[in-house]
Amino acid sequence: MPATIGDVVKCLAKMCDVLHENKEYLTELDSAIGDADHGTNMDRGFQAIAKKLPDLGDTDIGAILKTCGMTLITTVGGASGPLYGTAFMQAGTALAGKQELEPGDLLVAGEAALKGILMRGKANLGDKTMVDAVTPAVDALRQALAGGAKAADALEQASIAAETGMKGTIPIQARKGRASYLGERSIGHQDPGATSSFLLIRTMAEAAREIGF
Amino acid sequence: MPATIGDVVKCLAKMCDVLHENKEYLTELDSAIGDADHGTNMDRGFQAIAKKLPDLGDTDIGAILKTCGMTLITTVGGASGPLYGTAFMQAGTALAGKQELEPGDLLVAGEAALKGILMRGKANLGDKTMVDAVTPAVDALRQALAGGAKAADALEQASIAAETGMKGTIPIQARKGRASYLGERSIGHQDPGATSSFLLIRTMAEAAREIGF
Amino acid sequence: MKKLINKPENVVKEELEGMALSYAGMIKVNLEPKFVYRADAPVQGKVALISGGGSGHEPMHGGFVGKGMLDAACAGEVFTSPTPDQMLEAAKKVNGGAGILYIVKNYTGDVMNFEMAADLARAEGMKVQNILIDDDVAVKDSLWTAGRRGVGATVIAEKIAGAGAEKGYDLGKVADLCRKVNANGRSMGLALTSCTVPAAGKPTFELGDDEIEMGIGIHGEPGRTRMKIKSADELTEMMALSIIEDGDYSRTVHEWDDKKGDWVDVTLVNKALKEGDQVIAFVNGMGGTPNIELQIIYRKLHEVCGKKGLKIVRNLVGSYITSLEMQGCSITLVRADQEMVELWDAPVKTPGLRWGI
Amino acid sequence: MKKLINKPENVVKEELEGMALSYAGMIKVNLEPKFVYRADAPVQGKVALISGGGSGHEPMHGGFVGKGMLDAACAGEVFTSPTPDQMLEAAKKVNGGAGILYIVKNYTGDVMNFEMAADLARAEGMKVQNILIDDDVAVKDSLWTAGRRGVGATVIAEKIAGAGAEKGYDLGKVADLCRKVNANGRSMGLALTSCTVPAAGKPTFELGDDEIEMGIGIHGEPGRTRMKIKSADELTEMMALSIIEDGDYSRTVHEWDDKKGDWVDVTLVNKALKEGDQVIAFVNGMGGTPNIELQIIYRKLHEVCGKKGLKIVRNLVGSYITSLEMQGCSITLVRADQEMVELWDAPVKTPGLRWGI
Ligand SMILES: Nc1ncnc2c1ncn2[C@@H]1O[C@H](COP(=O)(O)OP(=O)(O)O)[C@@H](O)[C@H]1O
Ligand SMILES: Nc1ncnc2c1ncn2[C@@H]1O[C@H](COP(=O)(O)OP(=O)(O)O)[C@@H](O)[C@H]1O
Ligand SMILES: [Mg+2]
Ligand SMILES: [Mg+2]
Ligand SMILES: [Mg+2]
Ligand SMILES: [Mg+2]
Repeated sequence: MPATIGDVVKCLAKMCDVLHENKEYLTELDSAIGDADHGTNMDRGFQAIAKKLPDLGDTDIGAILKTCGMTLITTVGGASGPLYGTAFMQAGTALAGKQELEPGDLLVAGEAALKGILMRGKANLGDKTMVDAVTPAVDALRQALAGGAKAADALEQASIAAETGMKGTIPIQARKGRASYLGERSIGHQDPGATSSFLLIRTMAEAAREIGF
Repeated sequence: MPATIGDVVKCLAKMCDVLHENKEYLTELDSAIGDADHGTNMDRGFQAIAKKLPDLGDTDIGAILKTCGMTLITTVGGASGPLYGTAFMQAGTALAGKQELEPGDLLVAGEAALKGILMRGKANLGDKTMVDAVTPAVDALRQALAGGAKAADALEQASIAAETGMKGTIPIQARKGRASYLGERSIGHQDPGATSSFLLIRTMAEAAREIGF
Repeated sequence: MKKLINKPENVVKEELEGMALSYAGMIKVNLEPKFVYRADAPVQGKVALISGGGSGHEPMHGGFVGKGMLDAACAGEVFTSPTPDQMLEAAKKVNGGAGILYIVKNYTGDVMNFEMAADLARAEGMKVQNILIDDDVAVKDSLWTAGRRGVGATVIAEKIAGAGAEKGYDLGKVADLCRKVNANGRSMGLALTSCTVPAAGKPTFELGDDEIEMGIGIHGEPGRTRMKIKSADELTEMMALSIIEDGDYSRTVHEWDDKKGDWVDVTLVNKALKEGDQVIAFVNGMGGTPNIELQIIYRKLHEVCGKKGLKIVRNLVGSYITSLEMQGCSITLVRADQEMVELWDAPVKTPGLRWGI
Repeated sequence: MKKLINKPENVVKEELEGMALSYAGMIKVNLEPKFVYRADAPVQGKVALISGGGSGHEPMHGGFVGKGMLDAACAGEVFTSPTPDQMLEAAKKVNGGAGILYIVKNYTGDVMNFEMAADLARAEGMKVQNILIDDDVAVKDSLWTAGRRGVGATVIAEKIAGAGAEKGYDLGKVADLCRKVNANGRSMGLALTSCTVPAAGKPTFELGDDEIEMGIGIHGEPGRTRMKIKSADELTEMMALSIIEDGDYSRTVHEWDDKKGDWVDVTLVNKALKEGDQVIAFVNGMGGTPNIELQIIYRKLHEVCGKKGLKIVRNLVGSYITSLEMQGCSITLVRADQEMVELWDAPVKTPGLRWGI
């Protein structure tokens, strides 16, 4: 069954809840190698999205995602605001006009989102950023879908890959973002942005499972 | 045996040592109800005196005490500087020209010192200040000398009275000096100035005993 | 104790050496004895304003030396009144022949030392007046205490009296002006943390994680009451109301009577603030308080004053009378007439306060 | 966490409301979206300087808005870069027709948000240049990191470029001037204590009683090394030498090429300081550091510069780029030619920096 606009809105609402629950956790990760605001930043942005969600039902999925992107860009700030904002904007552009989603649309959106993040932040894989979670997730999604998996299963694979990617940020040294100033002292800490990326992807997988996508 | 200039200088040197040893203690008392500097203040002044002592031998006792007073006035500052400075100045004036001291001279000097403190600080007995230690000490000295005691014994009595006076500052509320701002919260703390006064008087008693005055 | 210092006993000397270098052209520094003075002192024919007090309250007082404010400031050890010889030498250095005004914060040590200094300066033929600043409403009465402490009103008094002196007012008039600022000024402060006196090496007092000292002194003297912390708005309202609702305050001070040639007791009364008054409002940080918090406090103070019918005609927000690294703040309100406001606006060029030049 | 605030999420808004009241006449405040701008904006025909960044660094940047310095400053949440819409609206408000210079401290978030803002402003027909400030020598290389952070040189750049704009320099010339200050500026900082981000509620990091972070960032990012505290003289020398002995620093930055109509990568080189150079020396307090300590540091810095053959021609000592209540300091040296010194001396009238008017 394709995912409807309502399903997408429900999934976004879930993302808002999950980031709210993980606000302190993300900020704590950012205290260790950053400036102790990633949780507050993400929560501020997604709470702003949560406020807008009720009014978004009668547009299209592309427009909804663009609104989310614009909201993130204008409320989050910091590094994560433009990065996630651009990701959502690009995903929205990729899904312009859609009233419902087929599994393949997920990949289109995911690839666009990742491209947006890379274009904006110019990070490479292994720089200890959100890219380290999103890149393997998109790869896993691609592979799973190519293998004929249904959306929920493909997203499950993506979520597992994102988690692995996130954990993979622990032993490495940051080369982008604020954590890079720490040099070797950044080793041993999990990247906050990779963590929020994993949380968002896991939430998508859970939402897909619930709606039977 | 009357006390010589050398004895007076020795006694002053001992005072410098005693205040140096009690520097932290006096500052701690001042932390509780003042501004945490009484020990540092007294030590700074008496260390300045200590530096001058070697050169004071060939004047007279009055001049020596005046030099001490002037040194305290120009190095201590705060409330205790003018108070102790004036006390030494007045004692010095009272003993002007003396090459040696009879027991009775102690009383003359003590009364002059107390008068100086009262004139300068206008405190009353029971205001929780150094006056509460010095006043009973001078009274005890007067009584003991009137009863025919020798100097060391009379100073011993003065020291005991000063100690009692000092301890008597604990249960009362300050009405003069910085501690008075605390109102009832000053109750239960021993006055730092009364404590330094007691230490000086006890040192005099010990010095008198040692030199057989 | 973690501080950016060398030896505790050299803190004041090295600070003054730093100031001599960083503010060359504005001020000069004398090290033996210690005082800061205007680079162009003595200004002939001008009343010379001298203040001073313990160090640790920077920029007060050395940072207020310069055109339009103080002629000299005597720096004591940290939180310890300076000594009469400093005050005398400062007077000699800046004496322009029109007399000396010693501006003295009301603390036992400062009062005694400045009185001795005034006697010495007069013995050298100078005309001298001592004016006390005693504006801290945390100290309720003067009968049972050493009287109200001098805090925030000091900055306002030094600025306004300094402008008066610069304008050519004579000693009597400058002294009156200074007395007037004080008579119209009231302050209240609080602390979130203690400060640490360098020579003492540990915090003067300890506060719980949720406690503050209301009515703190600027030397880390504990306040009148220890209480649970509240929101900035609530604390601001408490401080503001304790100032605004404070009644008339009367006390006896020691002033020099030139005709009698002696010190006399004078009874002074500060009239309570009332609706319709115009005020200069001053929100002061204690040294460790971020500007961001001071602005939050000013915002609420403005509201409370408005509600109480006080009109803020000028303001000052920043850390001007500090207690080393203490976190906390104080509020000062000074009722100001037209002359005072004009003198407040007059140009001033000091390390700590500067406008118009 | 003990702070004089109300709700953490309202800190920035209430601070701006306080500033609007306390500095009325100098600045105005826009709350939706948040920025501070010159009371007399737009100044027709003048290049408009806009900066901004996370809050918590006060007086930077809002305190540097006014005649002779910034036209507008965008305030982000505490330690969080502001957003492109703030920067765009600020540009619209202060645009005097001669172009917009965005002065951007080199942090990933600031860089990305200001680039987006520049694109948006250009889409609205404005001429825009973004100049990066990246002066923090604590960050060694740019290949393995996000590049050197923008710290103390920001104040100097905003003052000097602001004076150039006030003098009528065109956008290209003001941008060159700003780039030049940065190319000649180097900074190094340390922290004795952590700060506490209001929304986080607890200190960003913990330090032992005898430890400091050398090479601290202004957002409480841990420094490069944690070490035992030393005397002020030793620490000052360490910081000063890490600046003075820093070699040429080269890196690639993104700048807008007006001819190409696109962003281009430009390689910039900061030449190492050398004997005989004239410098502006800036000792900055991190928010919780008493003035007295900053002067002790300046005293030693003066000596070290002297020994190394650097001549301090101007100085600034005070807390201008803070990290909330953090105790610590930073040193900035900017090699300055005659033009830069004259522009430094030019009148400035902002809440945080004022002279000559
Ligand atoms: N250049 C970049 N590319 C991709 N992600 C980045 C980049 N720089 C930083 N990030 C991500 O942003 C996260 C930090 O976000 P946040 O704390 O909200 O912003 P800031 O660092 O400005 O405080 C990092 O953990 C990292 O995953
Ligand atoms: N008016 C006064 N008369 C007599 N003694 C006083 C008076 N005021 C203060 N003192 C004494 O001075 C002591 C404090 O001295 P010190 O701490 O050196 O000065 P300060 O209070 O200026 O810091 C008090 O403990 C008290 O004994
Ligand atoms: Mg962060
Ligand atoms: Mg004391
Ligand atoms: Mg003292
Ligand atoms: Mg941030």
